[in-house]
Amino acid sequence: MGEVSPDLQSRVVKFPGGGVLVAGIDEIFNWARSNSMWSLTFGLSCCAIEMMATAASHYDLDRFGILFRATPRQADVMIVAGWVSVKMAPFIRRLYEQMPDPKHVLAMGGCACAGGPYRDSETIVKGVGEIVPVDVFVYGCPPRPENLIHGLIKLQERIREESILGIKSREPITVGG
Amino acid sequence: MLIALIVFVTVGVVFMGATFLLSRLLRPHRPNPVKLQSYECGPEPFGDAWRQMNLHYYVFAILFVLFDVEAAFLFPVALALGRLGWFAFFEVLVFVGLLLIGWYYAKKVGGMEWER
Amino acid sequence: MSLEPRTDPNPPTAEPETPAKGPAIDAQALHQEILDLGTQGMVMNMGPQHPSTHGVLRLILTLDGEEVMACEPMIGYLHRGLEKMAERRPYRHFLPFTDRLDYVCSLANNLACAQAIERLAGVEVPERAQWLRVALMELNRIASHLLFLGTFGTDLGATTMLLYAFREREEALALLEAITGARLTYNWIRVGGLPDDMPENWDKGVLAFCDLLESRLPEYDRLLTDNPIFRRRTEGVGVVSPEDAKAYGLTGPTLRASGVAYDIRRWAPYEKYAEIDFDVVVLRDGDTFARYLARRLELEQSVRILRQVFDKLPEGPIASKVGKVLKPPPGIAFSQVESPRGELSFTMVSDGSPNPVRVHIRAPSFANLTVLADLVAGNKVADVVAILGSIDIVLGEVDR
Amino acid sequence: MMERDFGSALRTALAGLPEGAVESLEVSGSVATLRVNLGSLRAVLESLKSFPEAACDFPANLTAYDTGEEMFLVYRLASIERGWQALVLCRVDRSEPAAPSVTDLWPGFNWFEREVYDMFGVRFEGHPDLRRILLPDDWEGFPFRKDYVSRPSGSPLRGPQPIDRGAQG
Repeated sequence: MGEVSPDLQSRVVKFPGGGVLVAGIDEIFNWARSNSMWSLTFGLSCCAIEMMATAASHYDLDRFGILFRATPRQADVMIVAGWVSVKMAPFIRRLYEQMPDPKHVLAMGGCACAGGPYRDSETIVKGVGEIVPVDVFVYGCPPRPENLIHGLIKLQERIREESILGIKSREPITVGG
Repeated sequence: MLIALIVFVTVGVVFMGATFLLSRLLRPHRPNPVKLQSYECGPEPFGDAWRQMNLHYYVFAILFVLFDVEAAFLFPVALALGRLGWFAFFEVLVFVGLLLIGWYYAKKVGGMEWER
Repeated sequence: MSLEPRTDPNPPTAEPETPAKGPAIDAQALHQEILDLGTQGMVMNMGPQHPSTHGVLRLILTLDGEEVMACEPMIGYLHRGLEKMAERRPYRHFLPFTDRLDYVCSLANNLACAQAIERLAGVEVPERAQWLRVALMELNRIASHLLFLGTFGTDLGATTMLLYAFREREEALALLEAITGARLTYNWIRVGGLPDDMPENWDKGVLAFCDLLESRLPEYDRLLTDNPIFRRRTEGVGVVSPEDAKAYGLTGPTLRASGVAYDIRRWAPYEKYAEIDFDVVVLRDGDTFARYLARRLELEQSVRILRQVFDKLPEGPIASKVGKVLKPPPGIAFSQVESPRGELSFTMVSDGSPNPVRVHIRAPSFANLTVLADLVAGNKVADVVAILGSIDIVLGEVDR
Repeated sequence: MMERDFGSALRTALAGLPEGAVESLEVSGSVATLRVNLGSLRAVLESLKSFPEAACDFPANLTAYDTGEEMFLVYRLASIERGWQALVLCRVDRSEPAAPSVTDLWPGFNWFEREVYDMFGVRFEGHPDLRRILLPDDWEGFPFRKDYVSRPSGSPLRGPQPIDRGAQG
């Protein structure tokens, strides 16, 4: 999550009791942000079909507050579902840039995480981690809806630990296939 | 009576001011050139939107606003119709009737159809 | 190319002349004069990341206000060079990759690839395996058409349809998972038959699903088919005449909606389709609504086929013996399978070595997409979404 | 019955062509395989399309394959009413591959020809808009040719990695 505007950051930490104030605000912000992770509909291929099945009536992502927004301007999470080709890579980078902070990326499926079965293909980028910083890797080909929901819950927990003062350590979480 | 007015105005201003100030302070602020570009489904946007638009959009927009505001007026009347009695009911009918004439004219002139 | 733009079912009546009283301004001329102010066309991207492009298809639209003057589809954003990768592997190692072509109906790809190898190498498939393959095909077709109903409804704003259609699709996926073990990428057809037999009373599960689906079809009709807004947006939009449909190489429901009876299951029957009694859904008007209705009616045909398969399912082996290393004789062979999107055909060339010289995949979505550019010109922007949705493309098989 | 009248219909359809046009013609089931030399490819395809008996008006498939020594174009045309198909094979010079475009006969082949150009480099004369369709426009070389050398890509994460298990077979 991005740092707060510079002028506030410096003053609030030195302010006696500032820490408590920030923690209070963190609590509220993280509670709101983790329970309303709007995700950018960014279905590339087969994992997108599984993502739709997860979002539909049987597995239902709405109960987690996860809504699919078509425009990056209103999205917090970018779920990259599918293999990433060299021709598509610059657009993924641009879409990631155009998402407002705080933003996260969940790489869904073996192809998005590490290139999947296409090791010897000329036009496939071996993992979206090379284009955008990824928070959660969900393996599987395609990962079952339960795996995806597990990955999303892990992402919610990570958002709860964040602070508006700055991002803590961010090594990615991996959810098994 | 004056006090109520003053309280009302100050609460309004304070509430508005506070939310804007707080959000300006607490929201992350990390602009970068690509983020400020216009979003066009991924690729580089072609040209810009400052072009001569077709005038028909204006007709559509005005018609929409007109009937939207009409609907907005009907809500309070619908809620309070029980207490207002028959006179108000006929008054609303006249109001809606006038707008219907306008709607009919627009339909006849072809304002509703998008044709080149 | 005589694709006439949208034929408005009720053309606007003649302009009324202005009322006599009042200043003698001629509203007609004024109206026309305003329209002729000359507006520049605007080039716009309906780009790879768009809710209704079913994946990563990019359309560069030249718009004049609401009307589309020209449209240029750009594809290749999911291109992996799968056919080149096939040349680096033995024949049967390529089968798992075929699931990722048309990933909404993977079994059709598995069958097309296995069938091409069987025709090349002359491998026989036992009776029981052929019957089970037909059952798997039709179940997968139902799941694919349900997904089409859901996404097509959402494209046009009827989002409830997605939730209804996916509810039944989960049942179908559960059944397919019971026999193949996977929800989407089955890889369940081998050269020479199937890897394993069906679990017991799987057929009862499928028949129960058929009854459930048939009881739910009226709900879909209430939601979409008889929905006046849906009909108003799809009838008369993007009409394709039979000659144009054939000339553009369209196949599947997109072609049959224009009145051409070309269904590989009846035209060049494979597996056991010759012995199954079903009728090919052929409609006439060739507009977006006809393409939707063709797929909606095919659901009933698939249910009818599934019921016949389990009456005639014989006992017997599930796969025929195929050697450890498969070296087909030199030559060329092609397979034809009716996937939910159209004629899916694998063309394979072999020179006797374990690896194929060439594997070409004729994807129905790739052929059906060629008509989009001419179909869309002249319509409105909102119709682009309807027409694109009605062709029902999957970008995995367009880009390969 | 089926084969006889399909074969005879084809022979009468191709009768008007010069001697060496059709090198070989065999019919098996409802599929006829013709080997045609490049010079008269366009004429053969036109006659196949226009001849009422063998009206192959449906463009089923167009592709190419490269065996390392020679390159072939494969056309598959179907006649929906009669229920038969014609597979037309035509050898193309590997170093300078070029062929007449048939987009005006069957608009459906427009993208197929662009894909064959994109992957094999076969230049189709008369094609309205011959450019790459699947690969990025700045891609050098034609990947499906046997002599195509995979470009060494900058970072390890891009470009083909060698397959470790012995899949070469």
